[in-house]
Amino acid sequence: MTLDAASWDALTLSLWVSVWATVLAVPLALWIAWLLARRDFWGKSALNALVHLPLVLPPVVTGYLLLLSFGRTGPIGRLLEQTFGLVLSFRWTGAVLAALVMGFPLMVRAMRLAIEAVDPRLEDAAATLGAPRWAVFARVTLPLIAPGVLAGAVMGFAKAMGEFGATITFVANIPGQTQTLPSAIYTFLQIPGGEAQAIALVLWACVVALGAVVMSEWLARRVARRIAGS
Amino acid sequence: MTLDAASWDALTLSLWVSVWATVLAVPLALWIAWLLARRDFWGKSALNALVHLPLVLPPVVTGYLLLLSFGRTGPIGRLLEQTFGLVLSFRWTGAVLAALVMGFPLMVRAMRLAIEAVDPRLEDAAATLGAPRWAVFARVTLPLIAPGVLAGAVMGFAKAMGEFGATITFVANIPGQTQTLPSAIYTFLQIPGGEAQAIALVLWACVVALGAVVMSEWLARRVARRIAGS
Amino acid sequence: VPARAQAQDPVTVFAAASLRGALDDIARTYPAPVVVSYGGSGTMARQIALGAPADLVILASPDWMDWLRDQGALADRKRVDLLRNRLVLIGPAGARPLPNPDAAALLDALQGGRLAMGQRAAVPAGIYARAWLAGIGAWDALAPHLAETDNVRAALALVARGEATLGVVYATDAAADTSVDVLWTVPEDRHPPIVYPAAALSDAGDAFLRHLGMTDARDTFEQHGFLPIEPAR
Amino acid sequence: MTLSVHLRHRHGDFTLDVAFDSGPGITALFGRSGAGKTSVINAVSGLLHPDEGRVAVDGDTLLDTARGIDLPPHRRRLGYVFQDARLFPHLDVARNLDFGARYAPPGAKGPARGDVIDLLGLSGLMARAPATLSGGEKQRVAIGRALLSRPAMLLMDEPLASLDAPRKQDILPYLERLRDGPLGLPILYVSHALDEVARLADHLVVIQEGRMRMQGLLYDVLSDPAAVPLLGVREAGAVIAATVVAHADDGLSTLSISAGHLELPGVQAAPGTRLRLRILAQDVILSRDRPAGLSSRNILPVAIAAIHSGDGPGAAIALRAGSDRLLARVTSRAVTDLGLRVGMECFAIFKATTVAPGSIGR
Amino acid sequence: MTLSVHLRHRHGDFTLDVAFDSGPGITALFGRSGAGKTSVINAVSGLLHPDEGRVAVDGDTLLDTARGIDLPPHRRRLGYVFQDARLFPHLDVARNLDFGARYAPPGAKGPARGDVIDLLGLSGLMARAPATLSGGEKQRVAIGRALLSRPAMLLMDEPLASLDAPRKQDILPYLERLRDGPLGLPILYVSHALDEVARLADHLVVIQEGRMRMQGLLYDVLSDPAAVPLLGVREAGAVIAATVVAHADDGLSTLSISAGHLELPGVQAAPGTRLRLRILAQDVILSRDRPAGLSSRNILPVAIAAIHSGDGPGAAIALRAGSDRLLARVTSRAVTDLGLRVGMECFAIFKATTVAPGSIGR
Ligand SMILES: Nc1ncnc2c1ncn2[C@@H]1O[C@H](COP(=O)(O)OP(=O)(O)OP(=O)(O)O)[C@@H](O)[C@H]1O
Ligand SMILES: Nc1ncnc2c1ncn2[C@@H]1O[C@H](COP(=O)(O)OP(=O)(O)OP(=O)(O)O)[C@@H](O)[C@H]1O
Ligand SMILES: [Mg+2]
Ligand SMILES: [Mg+2]
Repeated sequence: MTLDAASWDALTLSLWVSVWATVLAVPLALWIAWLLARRDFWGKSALNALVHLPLVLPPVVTGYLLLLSFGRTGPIGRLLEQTFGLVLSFRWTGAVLAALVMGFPLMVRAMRLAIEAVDPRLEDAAATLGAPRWAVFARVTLPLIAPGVLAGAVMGFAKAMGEFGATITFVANIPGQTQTLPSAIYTFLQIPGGEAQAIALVLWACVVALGAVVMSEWLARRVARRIAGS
Repeated sequence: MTLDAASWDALTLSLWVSVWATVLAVPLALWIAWLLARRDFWGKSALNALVHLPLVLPPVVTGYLLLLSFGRTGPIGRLLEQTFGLVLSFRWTGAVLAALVMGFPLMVRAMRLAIEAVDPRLEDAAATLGAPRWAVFARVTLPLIAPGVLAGAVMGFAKAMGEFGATITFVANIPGQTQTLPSAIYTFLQIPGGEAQAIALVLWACVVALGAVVMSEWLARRVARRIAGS
Repeated sequence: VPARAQAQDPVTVFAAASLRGALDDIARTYPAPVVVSYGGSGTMARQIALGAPADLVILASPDWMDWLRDQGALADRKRVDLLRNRLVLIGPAGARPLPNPDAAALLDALQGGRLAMGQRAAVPAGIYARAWLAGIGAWDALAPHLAETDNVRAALALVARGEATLGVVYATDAAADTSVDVLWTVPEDRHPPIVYPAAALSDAGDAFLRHLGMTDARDTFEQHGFLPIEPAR
Repeated sequence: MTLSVHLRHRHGDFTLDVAFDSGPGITALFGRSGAGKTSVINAVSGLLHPDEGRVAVDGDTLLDTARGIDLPPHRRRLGYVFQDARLFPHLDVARNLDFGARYAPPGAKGPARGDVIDLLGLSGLMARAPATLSGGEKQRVAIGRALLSRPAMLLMDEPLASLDAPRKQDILPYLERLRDGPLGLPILYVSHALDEVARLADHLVVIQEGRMRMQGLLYDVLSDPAAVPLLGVREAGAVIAATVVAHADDGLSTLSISAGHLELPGVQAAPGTRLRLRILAQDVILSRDRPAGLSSRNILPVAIAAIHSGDGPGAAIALRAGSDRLLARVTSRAVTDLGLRVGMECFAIFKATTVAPGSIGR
Repeated sequence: MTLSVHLRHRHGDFTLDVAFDSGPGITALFGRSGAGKTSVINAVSGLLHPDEGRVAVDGDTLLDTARGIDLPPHRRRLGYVFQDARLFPHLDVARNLDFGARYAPPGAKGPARGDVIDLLGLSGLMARAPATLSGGEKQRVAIGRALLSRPAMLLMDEPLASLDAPRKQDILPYLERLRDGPLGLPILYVSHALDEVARLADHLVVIQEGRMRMQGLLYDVLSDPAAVPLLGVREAGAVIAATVVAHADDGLSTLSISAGHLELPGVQAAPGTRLRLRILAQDVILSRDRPAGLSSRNILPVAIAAIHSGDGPGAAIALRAGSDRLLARVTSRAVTDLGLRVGMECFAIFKATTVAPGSIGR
């Protein structure tokens, strides 16, 4: 399982991208999940459908849509570049966006299920104790849904580690810049005799992502044990 | 959005495959989710990791692993063929397997979160009323997790509609047999000027999968309303 | 970004995935740093059209290069046909050679199995395979027995794993895999020429493209089974 | 029916160590908040697996940690009314009620569905979702659900705490009828309300901080002076047996006890029935001479058997009335003023109306 | 403090239509299971948004559907003790208790944390998870949690139903002290236990099937004969005002009422304090002549103001004792035998010990 420098770059880049995608997506996913679980508003169905879109579409299509809208010449891409100087296409930042978008439906679902399982009567109780709405969320809802948030984050992270189609379409496969682990695996599979290195990379991907899964389980179990009081 | 005959075939095949994958996966996912949520056993972490694997691996790798184990010459594939006469490679059945495997982590997660949110004291109450364990599951747990099961099923279905990499690697792209909607879309995208047809197919994919999402929402809302009693 | 520091701006090449082995070897000998982004021709062509930061693009499909030209993405830059490749019919290791097969011979050799190849319309190798089969009047008979994949390597894997009985792939792919044997090499006149067109998009790309035309590079390509095309100077 | 319970279990700092054997009828588990009542009933139902213990109902061993026996809850046939109602939120009231019926063994006896619904006043609620019920309504449905599962024994954990007095007065006699009727349904009843316990229980088990402090027949425990600190002074009082003699037109019934006759209002039982009367110590007035011209119609000649003066301003006077024992609580000043002493004969006065229907049981 | 509540709301078949205005102190909401008590308190707290209504505390409008005012619960500063405890399962007892402290306005007054913990006996539970608490322990934590949020008013929905009698006796006086002390904390108190209500409440609101049936000062409602059917005959009784005169060494205290003096045990208040006594109708015995030699020390000369005979075997006798009114419940047979009639002068006897500490309030 020793890796050459390029593969090592791909592994660290994938980690970096996945962590960023997870960290950025969690709050947003939490907000959307909360909206979908607890609010009624015009366009809710549309929002829900939009969130599911990356699941339904072949990843390549999602990547292409990202390229069309967030690319340098795309409407959002141009806006981002002009206002924040932020360029996404063919940069690691774009890989973050692709991973984020692809993992988003998984995160939102997990978090939404968790929010729907919270007894709203506990939130009511917190409100009668004087807690304003955000405090109710932060001090009651959030700790109660922690296992769901964690589950969503881990699914998002795992998905980010495995994301290929959208990423390679949106940011290509530039070693050291946008070549993530799955892209590197793909490239190895394209040349005769590349399987051995591909397998080493696959094993690394498993170690990292499954490590995250196991760790999150352990955390969730601790939370559950605290609630059960033993 | 009119489709040529081949695209139409791809659409109906994708629907067929996705429905089968969902129907077959739900009971299995439910069982695994229940094991992970409620039981403690040796190898639980390994099972949990295994379930997450298709999320972590690039789809092509998953497809390749399927080929290695479920192909005609693979150990499981050979067994299936000898004992049940069931051939998966290059058949729609293989596409079902690929879609099922890829959607499995999503289903298990949603169902597991739902099961973990069920108050075990209600299950205790059912047991004291004489219900054996399976009846407790069927009459108390299952109805209470219905929204989660539905959510999982819909995510699995949506994923099945969008699955590409594993399917094409495992069962290739045989029009009328294994050419699913994403394969067809991919094909169009690889032809200069094929975008128009690709877009038509993408729209169809959206219509079908998002229709399923919206329908499941509506069902889940009905269940929730019944529990709330209004 | 955890990327290693680059001494100077690297040359960025977008290249068809099947070129990886050869191109990586050549890039190592280039005095300036080179990064190569490998991918499918269609995907890369679109990326270039949408402003990908490539200095040089090498595709596996002249059609996509034409498309790029039509998009105006090449501007007035030079386009060259860099390499050629051969199409081969493969079978499992040890299979009997099948020279100059017709439809009946192919069907016979398939023994009810499938012929793996790239997607007939989407993957360049598939397009060439279809041209060959159509040319010998075998297309209609074989069409129901195909297993088409999204890239040639997957077709090769199907044959290597024994899932498909025969396959049509590039000679470069078949050469390196010991679990398959080449049953026949399709003559070059039976399909449109298999060329890898390249176009420089910047001066740095131009320089690297020139490097690819030098003898050392051509030797390397040849070692990997490609047939270099004499650059039109 | 016999119920035999021996348990030892630790949760954190709390140790449960309880052993009792009781006969047929209703066994009450009485104790303060946190005493361990719910833990005991959970262990009997099979929901708590104690560290060590044995539970047997009618000779059938449900649990025996020493022999590795631990029947799962659904095979114990114990209808459990939980302290929190635990209705199934996805089922309407009717479906909650009918949940257990199908698991009862074919010939199992049980109360009729219609009777249970009428008694508990559920007929208007049948199509309602549990989330829309009030606290008391939920508890009533929970009682009905347990009854309709045709259990061999009923476990009730403070089932009436959330019910109003009139509703309690409807349900208590019904529980008595279940116990006494053809079903002979034994009940393990947890309560911290001694009036309920005194009315219902045949057997009383008092637990305190996880330990069993007293157990025995209700009559014996309640008239045991040692029980007074456990039960609380205000709840002290004797339970005596009486026989219905006759009913008069004005609604008063005559009952005979060993020391004479009493007149009580609102007694429903037929002449000849043996009843149980609870006479709280604080409801008894003592008089040196037989008083005349009082509205109170129940005046019994008694002899003072013992005088216990506590630290407070009150004194507990044990009285012998025929072969029964009564308890009276008077002020120490009254003891002095009236010159009360052991052996003295005097009269006990208590109003007919002071014996609450809730304190009359069989 | 004034509380003004006007509500109209429908849930399904059930219609709530309640309006009352009450003064400072404790307002009790009394009614049977399903009467709508929780609905009222929910509307006051802001958790239920009624179809129509107005709620004002001390002139501050919390809700006015007509004017589109509906303050969110967290801005109402009402500490709510729920019928189900609703502790936060992820927080230990200490953190549950401290949850609300930080939201109280800077200068808000409230009871000291240590006092609350001691009173409720929570010190041993501070590190425990709610899931490990017994039913009564949960409820005690819930009471503490509401108190420590320093609310401007307390809403309590059957807070003591799951507590044992001794614990209730600890908490009731504490609630009185909160009301009377420097905090002057008003309380809206839901109960179906009239003894709690009679002890605590200043104002009583009786609701039945969603409608307000009676409301007013506790003294007035309880001595209103029309209230008897609403409250239940066994709970009928007068509440009268008394002043503490002196405490004797033997633990008896002398209290003066308009008709004379009473001797009661266990009175804690200082001489001069005005107290409230509840004397249940069924605890009063009438005598034509002043009796002698009785252990009961409280014998008051009274005049019969009215005699209400119901359909049962009992009769309610309204008595005038000085400027106070008493109620006595006797058998019809006693009415005949003693020749009781309106205007007749006689004596009312009740034992000193029969006035429960729980029925003495300020
Ligand atoms: N998991 C646990 N860890 C620590 N202590 C526990 C645990 N479970 C229960 N206890 C303690 O055991 C004691 C008995 O609890 P139980 O629920 O049996 O009391 P109870 O008599 O039913 O009280 P209540 O009348 O208040 O319902 C309580 O003091 C409770 O705090
Ligand atoms: N969503 C609803 N749909 C129909 N009826 C409802 C709904 N919510 C409450 N009710 C009814 O309103 C009535 C009042 O309920 P509420 O909870 O206020 O009663 P309560 O006086 O607190 O009773 P308890 O003492 O039993 O707690 C009940 O009869 C209840 O069944
Ligand atoms: Mg309990
Ligand atoms: Mg209520």
